[in-house]
Amino acid sequence: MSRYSALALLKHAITGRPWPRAWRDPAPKERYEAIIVGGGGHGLATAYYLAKEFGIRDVAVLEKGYIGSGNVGRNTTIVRSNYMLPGATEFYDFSLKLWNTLAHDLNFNVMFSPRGQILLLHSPDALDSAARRGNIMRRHGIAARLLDRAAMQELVPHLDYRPTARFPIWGGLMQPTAGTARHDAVVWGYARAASELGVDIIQNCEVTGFVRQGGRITGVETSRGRIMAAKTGIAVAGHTSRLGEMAGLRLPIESHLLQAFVSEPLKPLLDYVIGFGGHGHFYISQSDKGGMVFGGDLDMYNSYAQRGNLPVVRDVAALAVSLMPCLGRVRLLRHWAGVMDMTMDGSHIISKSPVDGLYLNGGWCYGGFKATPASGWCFAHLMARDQPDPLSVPFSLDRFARGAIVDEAGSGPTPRLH
Amino acid sequence: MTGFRLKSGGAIDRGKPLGFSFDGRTLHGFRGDTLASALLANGERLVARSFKYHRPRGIMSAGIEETSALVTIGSGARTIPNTLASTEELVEGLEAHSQHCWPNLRFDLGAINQLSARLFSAGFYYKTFMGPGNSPKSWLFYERFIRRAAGLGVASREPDPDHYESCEASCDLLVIGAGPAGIEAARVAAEAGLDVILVERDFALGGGLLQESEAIEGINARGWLLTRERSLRGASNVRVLSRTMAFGLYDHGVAGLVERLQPAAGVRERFWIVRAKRIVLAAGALERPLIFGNNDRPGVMLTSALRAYVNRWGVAAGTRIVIATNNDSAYAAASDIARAGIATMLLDAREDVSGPLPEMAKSAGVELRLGGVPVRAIGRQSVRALEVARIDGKAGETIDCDAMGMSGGWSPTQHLLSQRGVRPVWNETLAAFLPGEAREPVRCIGAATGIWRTDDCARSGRAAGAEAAHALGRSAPKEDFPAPGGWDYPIRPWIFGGIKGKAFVDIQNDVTFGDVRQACHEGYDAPELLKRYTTLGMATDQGRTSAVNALAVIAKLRGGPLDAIGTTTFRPPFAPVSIGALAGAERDQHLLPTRRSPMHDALVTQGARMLETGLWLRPWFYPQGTETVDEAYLREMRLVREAVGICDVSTLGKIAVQGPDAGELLDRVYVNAFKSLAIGKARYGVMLRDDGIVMDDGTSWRLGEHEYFMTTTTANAGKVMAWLEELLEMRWPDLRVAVTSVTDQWAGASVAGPLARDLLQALVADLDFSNDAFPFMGVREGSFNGVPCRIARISFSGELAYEIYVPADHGQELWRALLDGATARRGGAYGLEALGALRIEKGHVGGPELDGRATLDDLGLGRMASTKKAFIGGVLRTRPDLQRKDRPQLVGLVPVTKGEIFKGGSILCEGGNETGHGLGWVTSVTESPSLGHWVGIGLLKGGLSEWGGRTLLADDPIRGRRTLVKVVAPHFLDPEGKRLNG
Amino acid sequence: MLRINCPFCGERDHSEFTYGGDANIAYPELSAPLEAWIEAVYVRSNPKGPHRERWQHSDGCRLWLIVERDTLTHAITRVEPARTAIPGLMK
Amino acid sequence: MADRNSSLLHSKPAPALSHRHCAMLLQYHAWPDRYAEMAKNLAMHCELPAPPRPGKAACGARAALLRVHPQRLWLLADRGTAHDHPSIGADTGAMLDLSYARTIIHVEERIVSPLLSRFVAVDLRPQHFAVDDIALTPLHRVSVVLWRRADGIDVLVPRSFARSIWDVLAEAATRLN
Repeated sequence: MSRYSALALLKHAITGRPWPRAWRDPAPKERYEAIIVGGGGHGLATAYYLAKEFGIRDVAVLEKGYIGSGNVGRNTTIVRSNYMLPGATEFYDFSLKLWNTLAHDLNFNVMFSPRGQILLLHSPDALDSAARRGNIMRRHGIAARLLDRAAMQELVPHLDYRPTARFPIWGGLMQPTAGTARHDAVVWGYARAASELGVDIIQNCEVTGFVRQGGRITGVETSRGRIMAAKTGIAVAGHTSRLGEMAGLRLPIESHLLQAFVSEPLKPLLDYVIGFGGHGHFYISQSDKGGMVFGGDLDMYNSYAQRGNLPVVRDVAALAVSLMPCLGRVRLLRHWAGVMDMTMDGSHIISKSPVDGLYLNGGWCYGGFKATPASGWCFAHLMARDQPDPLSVPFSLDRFARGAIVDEAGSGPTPRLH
Repeated sequence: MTGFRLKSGGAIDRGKPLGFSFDGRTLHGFRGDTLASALLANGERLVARSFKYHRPRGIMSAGIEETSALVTIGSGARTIPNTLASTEELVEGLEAHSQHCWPNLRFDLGAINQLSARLFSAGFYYKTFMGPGNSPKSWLFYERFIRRAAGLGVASREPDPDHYESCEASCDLLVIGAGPAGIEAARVAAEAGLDVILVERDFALGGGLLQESEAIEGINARGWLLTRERSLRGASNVRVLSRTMAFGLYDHGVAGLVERLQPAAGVRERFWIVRAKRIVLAAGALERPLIFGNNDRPGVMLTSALRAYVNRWGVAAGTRIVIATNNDSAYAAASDIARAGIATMLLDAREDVSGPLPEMAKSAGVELRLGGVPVRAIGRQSVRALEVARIDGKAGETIDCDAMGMSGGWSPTQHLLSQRGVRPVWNETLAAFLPGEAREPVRCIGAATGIWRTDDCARSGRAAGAEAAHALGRSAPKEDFPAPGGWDYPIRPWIFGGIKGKAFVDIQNDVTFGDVRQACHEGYDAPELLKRYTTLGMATDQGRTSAVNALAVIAKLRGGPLDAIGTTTFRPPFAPVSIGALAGAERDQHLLPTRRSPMHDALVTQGARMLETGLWLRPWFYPQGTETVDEAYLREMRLVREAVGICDVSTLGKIAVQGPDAGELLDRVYVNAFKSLAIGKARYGVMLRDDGIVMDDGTSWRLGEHEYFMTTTTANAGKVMAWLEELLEMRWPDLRVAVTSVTDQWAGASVAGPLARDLLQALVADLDFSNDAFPFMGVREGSFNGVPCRIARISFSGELAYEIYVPADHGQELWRALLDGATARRGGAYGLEALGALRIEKGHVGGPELDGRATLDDLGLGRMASTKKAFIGGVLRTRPDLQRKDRPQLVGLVPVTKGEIFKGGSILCEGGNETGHGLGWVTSVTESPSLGHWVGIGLLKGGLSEWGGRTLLADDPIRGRRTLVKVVAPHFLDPEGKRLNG
Repeated sequence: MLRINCPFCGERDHSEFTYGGDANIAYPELSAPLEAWIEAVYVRSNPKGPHRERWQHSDGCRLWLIVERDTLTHAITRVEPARTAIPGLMK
Repeated sequence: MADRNSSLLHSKPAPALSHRHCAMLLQYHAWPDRYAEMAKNLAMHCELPAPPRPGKAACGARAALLRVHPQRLWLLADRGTAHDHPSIGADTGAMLDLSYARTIIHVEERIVSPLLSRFVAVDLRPQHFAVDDIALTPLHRVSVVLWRRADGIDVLVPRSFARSIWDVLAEAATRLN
């Protein structure tokens, strides 16, 4: 692998020598030790950690289209670990730790930018419930600050502090170590590093069925032929139910649309990631290119369409200008949608499936991006050792039957409300 | 001079001069100008700097496809960055500024980036900025500089002072684009009686006709347009919206449009949401640039733009113009330009063009060179000459010029169709993507389908108009859709041979031919990967002119056919739209509606400090003098405990449950029994979700054999109402029950305290409030001031208490009577804060405990669950993890040291064990004036049975507080209920 | 925007309705075995393609409707009231 | 008996908007098999030839009937009390007094289209929404009933939202003026 560095960049500039491929483009082999279905962030991260941490290098990642064509390239790039419930706090904390060194580990600048994330608080009660969250974070060594109105005004001056504001800002809960990362770079960085370790990344390879021997899954049928493997993991955000169905599984998941929005590029306007949850849902940050990147609620009906509808566009725009009134004249450049696996408790699933040889990674709702490194790590652990990492024990598939639900929103078995 | 206004011609009004400014210089244009045409007329060539290299940029186009001329309009709170000069209508006093340059446009220090261009190759930032060290701090450091260097214009920091509004509309046929095709489609459909909306982005109708010099269907183009426009605007069933951009097509025939209004309207923009039975897309086609060295220099323009400036705006972009083409369309353009008296040379890459086409150009005075291609533009801040080569690769010559046109073929505009998921189909002959088949009633026509002749465009419009009429049951003369094409000679696309220097594929984002080549080498060779890696197509023009050229470059590099590569998907909006417009008028204080209690005005008059909870404005506390909330709520609590307090509870959810099966419904919904409840009695009930988690609590009153009055928490009123309806409609359709929200029908007040009985007895004389006649949980109907009222003896505060309801219009009257009565008894009003504190003292659960995760047992309410009947959630609550003994359960907490404070959100743990999740958390706290110390309730693993009497730490690191607390039963005051029954 | 043709109110924007999920779920008796309740409350077919689903016209007549809609194209092929007694009352 | 205090008592006057007084709003809900009979009786009581069909109102001599649900009719009267109107037994259905639960905002015909198209997605142009047509739809996110009268449109708003709806309509109406 040609190492990336400022010096290498300079050398290439001077010599004009072309850069080599970032990841190899091999033809699929007939058999691998392990197959990961889904060349998104989670699938590629799983392959990378299988090779790097668990010594399994005979791995293929099968991607229906081009790598990163799913949700990893469609999200609003927020990375945070402000989770409150047992299991979730530890998992996302671990993920954030991996984020911190990810660029270095992958030798690929994923632009993880922990510039700080602030959840807006709009009532005295909200301050108390935020305090609980903040306390849990602090007790796990995760930085957290409770900000009052004056501190908010100083940090984020362009929010609406006027007396006419519909939802007056009482304060904020800040995670100074949260931020954003360049989503596509995460895909490419994992792909390049995994490929270097021997992982075959097979693009344009759609899985059309599973090969079964006895009760076991021993491989997959694909648009590029049959590929065998002792272990098959699926990491196909949004489409977990579809792959599950091929294996005869019925899962606690509904697929929903989440839209995302980006404005034209502007000179720096917003230094933090801002979240609003109250009457509606809204989050916004500014990308390095200058676009205001924002989003809101789900479209609220099952869908695989990757395109959303106007009601959410209006709601999100109304919240945008109501929270940040200078955005009125800023123009929306593009909006799109991703298909989210929404589970029945709003938490993900990293689990053995009821079918031998098949492992599940899915149900990320709309929090999958920040989980990418920990998800890959834990899934690799599960596939390599056939035992869950302690961090993924709470996220097994059987938790619903046991009643061990992890419901951060407290909204119950209604997936669209999480 | 590099640009000037012609003496005559164009659709501008030379009698209406307009003053405007660019970078502080005052300039003049005319009504009918765009900012771009006026700048060109004033000889302004350099108007912007590019995104990455800060290269000088001019005006490239005459429309929405502009890649280069981005300026900032206005100043202060009305600043609008990143505006296309080519579509900005000139108005008197328009203020334009260059952007993304420092110290100024002509001398921009950022241009130094060009020196390191080889370093700044595609995706260079992914390869560096990672060290020193492996922490993200390094990137945070570099990022600051990168962020400042990136971005284009500067947005205002001030609130947008303008108004926006939305407009909901429906129609039979929505026609998008008012060129010859769209106009004819609208006309034919309207004549057949359809309700039509015709939308045009430009301030003038006509589309391509506006720059057309030839006749349409034998009539002078301008005359044709005038007649058509007049009849469309005069038709009662046609709405013509100019200055309106259709930015998105959504499901089921819904389109989003943004209309720009004139200042007199008092509204800046209007957001139209149109529901159309059918849609016709007539958005025309866009000319593609050619890829050659320095193809971004000011003065290098699309040929169609040069023609438009001459024909529509009477502006010559230069005095010596060279036009490079690979297709027929440039001949008419060159001829028009030459006819305007400008020295014009036409350089056609094709060698075999003969007959009427070249003859026409020559007779117009065009100097024609066949078989020549551009290699490199010469000049820095403006093009001075063009280096050309022979198509066969032989070196050519350098031609002096001060403006240049390029015509690389045409791309039909199908963004809106692409938004619908319709894949375009590549047509090799026309070198264009043509619309694929739509499964919805959306029809593309005109140049948007690759029809190049104006007459054919009009014909396709009539065919589409008739088609729409027929589909909706009207009659119209049938017409066939003409075939695409219409050139005499085939286009010769994709000439990359002799490129010298930086040749831009995506001009706005500074992505060069070399960048694309490099990305493909690195494996980013799928269109979407290329786009994401190089940012090609991600600029404000979203790849309008670059997307097809990029595919051609990939095809050349990969050596396959262009249509095997795939395409990127266009997403809404078609062109950027302001967020303010999308928000419309329902923003700021009108973001959401507000709910007011029937007593609202009386409360405000009285001085209540209001707080919004779940859209309701509710009295938080009633400050006396300069009291803070913390002072006021303690005083208000004392009023209740010592005399009588009154509280507005109109916001509680109220549901009339009527019918022979009303009791059965409640029995199934609540964990406890209601069918057996006696008439004239109320009962506290808890309902679960299907999954066995507590949903809500409240009291239900039995008013009659077939009638219950259910109350819910304020927060869950809507949810419970919808839940009952869902159960009745989806699961138990046989139950004869009607449920109706009566929240708005009644005004209610809680009257609590030792003197509550005394107070109510004085106001409601026809009822006997004595303990025997009106026992705890009794319900009575009486009259207050001649108005019927209903009263239940229920208590949230633990005091002798009643809830009294009167019809809403009498709420204020009731409130004033209660307030007078309470005041006379040394009592008074209490607000939300005191309400919450009173219930904490009694250990009643509220919002913080009903968090959507707690079970009945967690809240200490397990004994309420009936064993005699089945109820919702009854099965799933038995799941093993919901039955564990170590689940967090409701406990009371008091500080070990009396004077100490602890707060909600503190974590309960054993001392010395101050990491992790601990044993539980504090949900609600209050200072208790009755007890003289703070009390709280919380959820604690193992609950009272494990921790009763023991000491724990309430750990609150985020507020820097640590308090030792003792675990006690969650009833701090009057656990025997003496006051309640008093 | 989805346009749902409410049998009582006519065609309306989907934002007037509340989505209620898969209509093929048969909720068991209140005292049915645990497994039956787990299946009904937690397991979803989640098809890509035709889907029978429940919507309440919550900002209109408040009827619950069964809508057949394709989850990939969003095309709606059928809308009917959830309760069989309702169509007979549309006079 | 004391005077009624409208929810719009202290709202600012606005062009072309007014508060329409309605003394009585009774909801009649019938069990499915009894609806036809109940509707017929109510129509007779109101001296109407037939009860209103879905999406319709009918103004009779004593009162108007609005068809707001397959099983429901709303009876509106300008004066009187519930005693002036029929009651129904539990074997037929249930009757409920909602006289205080709704506030009626009247929008004058001249600004119906420009004003309400800002807020309501239903096509209210006269050819699509004629006199005595009703529509149940949200207005500024609140479920309302719109009723086309000869002189404009009556908007039946839940009482607690009435001031807020009035304010948002008034602001837009003032701008239109």
